Amino acid sequence: MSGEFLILFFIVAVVLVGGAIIFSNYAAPTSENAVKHDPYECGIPTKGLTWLQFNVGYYLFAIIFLVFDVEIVFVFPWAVVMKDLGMSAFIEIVIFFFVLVLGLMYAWKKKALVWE
Amino acid sequence: MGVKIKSMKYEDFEDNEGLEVFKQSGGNILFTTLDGIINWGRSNSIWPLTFATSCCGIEMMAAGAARHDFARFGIEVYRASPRQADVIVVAGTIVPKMAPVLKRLYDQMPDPKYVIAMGACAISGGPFVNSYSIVKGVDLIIPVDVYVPGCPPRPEALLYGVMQLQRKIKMESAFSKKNTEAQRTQRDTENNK
Amino acid sequence: MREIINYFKSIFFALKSLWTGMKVTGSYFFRPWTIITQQYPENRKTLKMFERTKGELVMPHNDKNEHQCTACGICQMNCPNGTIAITSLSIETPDGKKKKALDKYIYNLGMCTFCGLCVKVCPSDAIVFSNKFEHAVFNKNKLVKTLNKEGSTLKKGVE
Amino acid sequence: MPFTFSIYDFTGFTQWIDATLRGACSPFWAVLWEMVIVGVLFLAFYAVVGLYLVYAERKVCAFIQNRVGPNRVGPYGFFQTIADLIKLLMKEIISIREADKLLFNLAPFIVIVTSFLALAAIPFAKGLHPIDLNIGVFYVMAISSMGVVGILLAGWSSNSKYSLLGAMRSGAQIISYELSVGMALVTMCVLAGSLQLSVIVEQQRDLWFIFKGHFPAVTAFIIYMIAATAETNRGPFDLAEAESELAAGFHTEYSGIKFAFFFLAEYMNMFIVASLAATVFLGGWMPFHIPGLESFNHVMDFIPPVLWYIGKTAFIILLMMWFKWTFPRLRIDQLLNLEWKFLLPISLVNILIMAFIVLMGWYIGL
Amino acid sequence: MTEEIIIKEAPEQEISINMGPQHPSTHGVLRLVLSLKGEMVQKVEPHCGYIHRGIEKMTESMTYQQIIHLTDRLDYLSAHMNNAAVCLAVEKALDIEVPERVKVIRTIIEELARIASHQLWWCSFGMDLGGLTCFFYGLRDREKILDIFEETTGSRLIQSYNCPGGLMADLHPDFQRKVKEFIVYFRKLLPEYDELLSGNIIMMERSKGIGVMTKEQAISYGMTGPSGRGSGFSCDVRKHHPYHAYDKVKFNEVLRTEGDTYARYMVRIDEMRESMNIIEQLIDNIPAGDFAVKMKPIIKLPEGEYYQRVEAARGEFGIYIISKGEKYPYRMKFRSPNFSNLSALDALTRGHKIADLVAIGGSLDYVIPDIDR
Amino acid sequence: MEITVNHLMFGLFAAMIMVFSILTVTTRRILRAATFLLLVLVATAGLYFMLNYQFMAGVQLTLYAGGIVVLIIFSILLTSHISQKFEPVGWKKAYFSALASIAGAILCITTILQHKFQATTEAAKEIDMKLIGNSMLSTDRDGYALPFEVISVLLLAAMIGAIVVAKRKKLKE
Amino acid sequence: MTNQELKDSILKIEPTAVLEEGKQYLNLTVASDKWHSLAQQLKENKDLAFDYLFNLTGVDYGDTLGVVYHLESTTFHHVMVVRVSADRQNPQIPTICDIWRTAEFHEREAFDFFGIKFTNHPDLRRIFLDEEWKGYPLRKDYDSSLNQSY
Amino acid sequence: MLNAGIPMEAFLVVSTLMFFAGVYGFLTRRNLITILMSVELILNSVNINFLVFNRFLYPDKLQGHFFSLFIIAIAAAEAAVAIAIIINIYRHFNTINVEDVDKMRY
Ligand code: SF4
Ligand code: SF4
Ligand code: SF4
Repeated sequence: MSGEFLILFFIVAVVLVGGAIIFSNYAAPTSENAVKHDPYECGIPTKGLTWLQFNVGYYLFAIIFLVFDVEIVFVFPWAVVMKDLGMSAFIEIVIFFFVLVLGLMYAWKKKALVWE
Repeated sequence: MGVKIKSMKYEDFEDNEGLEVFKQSGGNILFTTLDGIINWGRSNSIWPLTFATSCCGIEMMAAGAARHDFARFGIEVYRASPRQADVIVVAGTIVPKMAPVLKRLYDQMPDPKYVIAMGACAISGGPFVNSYSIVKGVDLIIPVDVYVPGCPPRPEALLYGVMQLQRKIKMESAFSKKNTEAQRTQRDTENNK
Repeated sequence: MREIINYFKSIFFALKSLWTGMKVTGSYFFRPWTIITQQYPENRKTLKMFERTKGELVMPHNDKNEHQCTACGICQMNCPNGTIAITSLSIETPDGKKKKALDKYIYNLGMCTFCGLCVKVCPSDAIVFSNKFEHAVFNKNKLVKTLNKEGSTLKKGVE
Repeated sequence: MPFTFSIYDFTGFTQWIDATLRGACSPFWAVLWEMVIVGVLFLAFYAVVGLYLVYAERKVCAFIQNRVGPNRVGPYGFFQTIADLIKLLMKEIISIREADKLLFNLAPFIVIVTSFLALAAIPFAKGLHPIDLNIGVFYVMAISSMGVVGILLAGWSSNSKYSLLGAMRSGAQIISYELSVGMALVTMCVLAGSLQLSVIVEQQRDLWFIFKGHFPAVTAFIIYMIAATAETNRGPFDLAEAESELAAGFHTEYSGIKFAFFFLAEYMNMFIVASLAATVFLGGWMPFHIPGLESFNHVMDFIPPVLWYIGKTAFIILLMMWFKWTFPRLRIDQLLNLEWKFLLPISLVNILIMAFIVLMGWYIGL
Repeated sequence: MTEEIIIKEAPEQEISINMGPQHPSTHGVLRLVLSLKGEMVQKVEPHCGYIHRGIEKMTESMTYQQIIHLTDRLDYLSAHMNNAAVCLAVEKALDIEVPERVKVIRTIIEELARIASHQLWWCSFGMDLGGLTCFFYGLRDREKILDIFEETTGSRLIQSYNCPGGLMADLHPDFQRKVKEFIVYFRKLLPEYDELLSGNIIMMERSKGIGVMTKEQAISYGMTGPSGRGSGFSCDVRKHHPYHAYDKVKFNEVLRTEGDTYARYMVRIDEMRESMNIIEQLIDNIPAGDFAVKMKPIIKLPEGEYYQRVEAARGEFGIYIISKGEKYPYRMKFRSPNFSNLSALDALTRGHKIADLVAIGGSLDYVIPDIDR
Repeated sequence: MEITVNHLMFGLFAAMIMVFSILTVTTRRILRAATFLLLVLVATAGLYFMLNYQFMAGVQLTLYAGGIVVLIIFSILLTSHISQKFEPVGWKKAYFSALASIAGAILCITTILQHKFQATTEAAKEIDMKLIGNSMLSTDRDGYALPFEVISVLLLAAMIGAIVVAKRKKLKE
Repeated sequence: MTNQELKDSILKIEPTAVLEEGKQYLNLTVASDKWHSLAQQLKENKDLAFDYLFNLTGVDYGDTLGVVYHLESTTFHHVMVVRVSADRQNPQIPTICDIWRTAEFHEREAFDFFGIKFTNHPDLRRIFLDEEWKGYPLRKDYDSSLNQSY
Repeated sequence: MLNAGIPMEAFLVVSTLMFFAGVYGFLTRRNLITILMSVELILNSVNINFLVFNRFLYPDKLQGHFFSLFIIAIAAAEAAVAIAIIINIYRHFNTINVEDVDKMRY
């Protein structure tokens, strides 16, 4: 089977979820009361904004992740031909990794990998 | 009888007259079958809210543990969020300060929802009836489906209570929309007159 | 260098401790006969409570429909939360004396805390605990029980 | 094309269907019909796998915990999850005040669609391979990297503190561990020299990769297992829905069937990573062969490939469940530490070792 | 002219989040209001009272026998110890010497209850950390103790077994055999706890150095029981003010000096071993005799003030009775260990993460009805 | 011309791209904008897929959809709250920008439609991963070994830059 | 230290204190304005070293309200009971939660139940009951019908 | 195969529309993150063009393919740094609105 089927699976999944939700919306019993649609906070009315501010912690990881994600993407073509190209490919990847590991070391030293 | 619980005879249960009250006519054949299927699903998948206030909560935990194993009934999926829970087992004392919280939790649960009052405290205030700070029975706050007396009830008693609840669910008609809150409250107050 | 050795040591130690834990859980997984679950409704026939188990308060009646309660009210007085309510009537005994007799022994199962005081203080051992624990009901009022049976009388010889 | 059905090779079967349909109507309609058939089959497959994984998890954890687990709904509680499904279908769906309705509803779509699309590339047996892309491994990785968006949207749009906290946690966690999953897969691709899953499976005809690649392959397998467990948000990495901390995490506000989809997607993701591990490390549907032992290999060949595939996947799923029910949960900083200070550097080095081994031809079997 | 609504709050401002009353890790209905910066806990404000049942007021209109059924329900996991405190106080006030048999039985049952309580703590601590299987193993072993209790006292959890002057009923004939069986059984299974949790790297990482409390702080906060002893505060009432038969048995007070979550954890694990030692010393020589002395049906304490402290599973439990010579106490105050331990929560958790808060809370092992009374 | 599945697919993707890219720049909720952007990018990956550049489609999904958009969503989660909405753009500005864009678009499209491309009509060959790998690592004329290495330096620079910027304490009080 | 020695050294610090030996423990009664400085001494004095406050009870004596402190020294293991009373209309007692940290919660409890105001307490709010609760339930004259909502 | 029967112009029109949607966003948006998103749209449309030209005009070569590959990589690096800067600005000024940031410079 070929690529057309991707779109098929996409549609099937959408139909599955959508169908179930629509069905459930009509079939399930409902009731209304004043607090039903309030956010849940252990049974206490929420005070203030339902918003948490985050410090550097999370997004720094997201940034470093992106960098390494690019790296993986570039390594995949290399991985495929590694067997065929042999030495030259090996040297190229060693250099490639070396530079990246420098970055990782830098992040490590700068405590960017310490979650706070 | 339309209500069967595995391994238990109809006569083995208490309060069969009480059960008959809940019986609702299902309409035509199609609806009866559908009702049957849906009620089968509902009664066999009662997910409780993790809600325990005091001693009875420990026995509720014991009921979930290896010896008694709630999971056999398919109700081991304790949900911490009321949005995903079907039944709220009021295990323990409810005091006036807690009452609005309980009410809110109950209100935030999606329909259909059920309540089991577990233990003397939840039924009537139990040992603390004479206190200045007690709710004398959770049925004053939320409609209760099954009362499981004891102080604390044994885990088996809770399992028995759950089976009673299953019977009650099986009596209901899934499509008649009789399960909505206002009607439930009204019906329950009538029953408890 | 030492750092690197420590680095690998910590990895090794971590894996080892994880494996120790997995051995415990894994061993149970492969020994299903250690399962201790009682299958409650299935084993209903064989399920035996301990004889002292406090399930509910009952008033034993003998085959002549006689109980031993003199309606003295001591249990009611000792009950910490008013679970017991006794109504008595005064009847006339054959020899002309007025006597209190039990009319209704009302016991609210939904309130009882099983403290055992009532049984302990009862001077004529009229009440005991039974083992029955299957009480769940749909209606709270069903939990208020009258313990003395219809038309029962006081056993002879109990004062 | 004659009708040849064999549990050892599905190619004939699928081609027969194809040929029959093409013979019966115009190509356009043939394709369409084919799609409908495949779609329905796949849907059923998806649902069955999802439901029974949930059931399996409950039984496995019950056995680990010295109890019997669901046993009152059908024989051995076999219909337990179906009852759950029916119940969840008939459960009210609550919308949250001030929530972003569009995104709130979109989130389950995203998680389900991604798991569905990723599943499409898994080779189940010879000839039973919905889509065989030449970038197979990479494709599965790419698709599953989008599932996290669903979680982030779910958390943010619920307008609840717990959800947001859970979403942030699981977002940081999933993207971090995705790297290690990718690295472990790259390591194996170096050995395979291809990304196409069918080719990768074929290459393991004589011996599975985990044996072929010995040391670095085993390391990669361990890393993959850890990272995959974390990427699917399962214990001991289930911080996002850490019951004891955040109630139910990012899906705190979801009820009824929408919640069920998150639940389902979690299990399907587990199935996908397990399948991928089975395919890349354990030879997919290839039977267990030992080079040189011909009679043994023949015996192994008798077991149908589908069973091999299912067995390996089940084994890995069991392993993941075993993890979950044994370990306590990590804390968020430890979790990130583990990834960035242990798994990532090790897997970087591991790739180099693997490359070196490939370079020198030190792997077993050619 | 701005295009979007600018949020008034400063970006790094603390936000507050509610944990509880209905929350799996607050062990009941404690409500904690956390001030968070990111995921860092800046301040924890416990809000109690969600299960305040007014027990202290109720005791003022109850006889001493009836009070037992309330002390049972304070810290229901160490119900025996709480009851013993009332009984001891009454007995001391009336100058009643209970038979040796009663003393020994009380000691054994208390130690059993302590083990059961620690087992339950272990399950819930494991669950707090996310190790769900602990929950089942702990409760599995606890069932054995509950069986022993039920056989003798008639109830599993809340037994009301003590009464002023002795016990409600004599031991069941099977008691000794069952207890011995249990000791053998549990000695075999306790190492499993260590393998599963104590030695686990994740657990150690999560608890070592978390929530450190020095000895001085612990004393100042009145942290008693295993929580206090984890900080090196020697506060075992059984040692310092012996009651029952504790002066006749040899046992060690388990002390650790680190004061972190792991120390508190290990103290409890070791205490289970210690309790088994105590039981082993006593179980074979329970003296014969009455199980209670005859008491007047209505007990009146002579006018005066009485204080009685016992070592409950979570720390020092005390009762303070002011009597005016009537059958009801004039004022009765319970010094509940959890209440004091809870006051240290804020100091323990500052600067830690939410997950640490859960672990610390688990290691304090609070029972909310005991706090709220 | 007979309608084939290809047409349907293309139509779906094209419609998704057009609708969602316009929604991306006009919606008033920021996270919705990011979600629409995600959908645009996914549809683009679909187009790549149709062009038979499967690897590029994968890269598009991993880096754009799974990387950049996730990062953007993360930063949105950090900086905005659900109750925030953009105020509608001033009509003048919207008017002129829309005018400029539409004019540009019409200009471009007419140019495109008028120009006769020497497009091949043969069906696309599949591009093997080996081919990509080989030309990426080869050092001859059509090879990209140098950019490949330079990318690593670029990534290093980006990482260091991001860390420096992010880790810097508040500029001034 | 025996009770006699305790008496002597305490009288040295605070001559107005009244000391008497009870059935169980040594009792000390002190005026509320002297209490805080005495408490400071009780803890810091090397010989007394009452570093462990194990109980704090509010009591309604009828005409006055009072607080009873149970103190112990973890080094010498001697125990003492301190009584401080306050008048019923405007009960005020200095806080000691800066000396013994555990007192912070206990004092809030006493405030909650008896309405005793601890001056300088950092956070004197009701701890168990609602903020809106009327009256102080453990006082003898508390009318239980005040707050009957259920 | 999959692109059979679809003219090259169709692809180009789609990418043009995307490009100008990006331009519109770039002109009207005032939030730094949305501006970044517009830029991504623009870049993406350029990528489509590269690939389309490569596929239809020089199907035997891979230049366009590699160009877009590197463009995506650079876009990722750019996004990483841009987001870091945006968040820093936000931490500093408590807004990521260009005009406000402009005003608050001193
Ligand atoms: S009913 Fe009894 S056991 Fe249950 S919570 Fe109330 S007092 Fe505790
Ligand atoms: S049951 Fe016993 S105590 Fe109660 S009224 Fe009857 S005789 Fe008296
Ligand atoms: S057991 Fe206790 S509560 Fe129950 S009726 Fe007897 S005295 Fe009352």
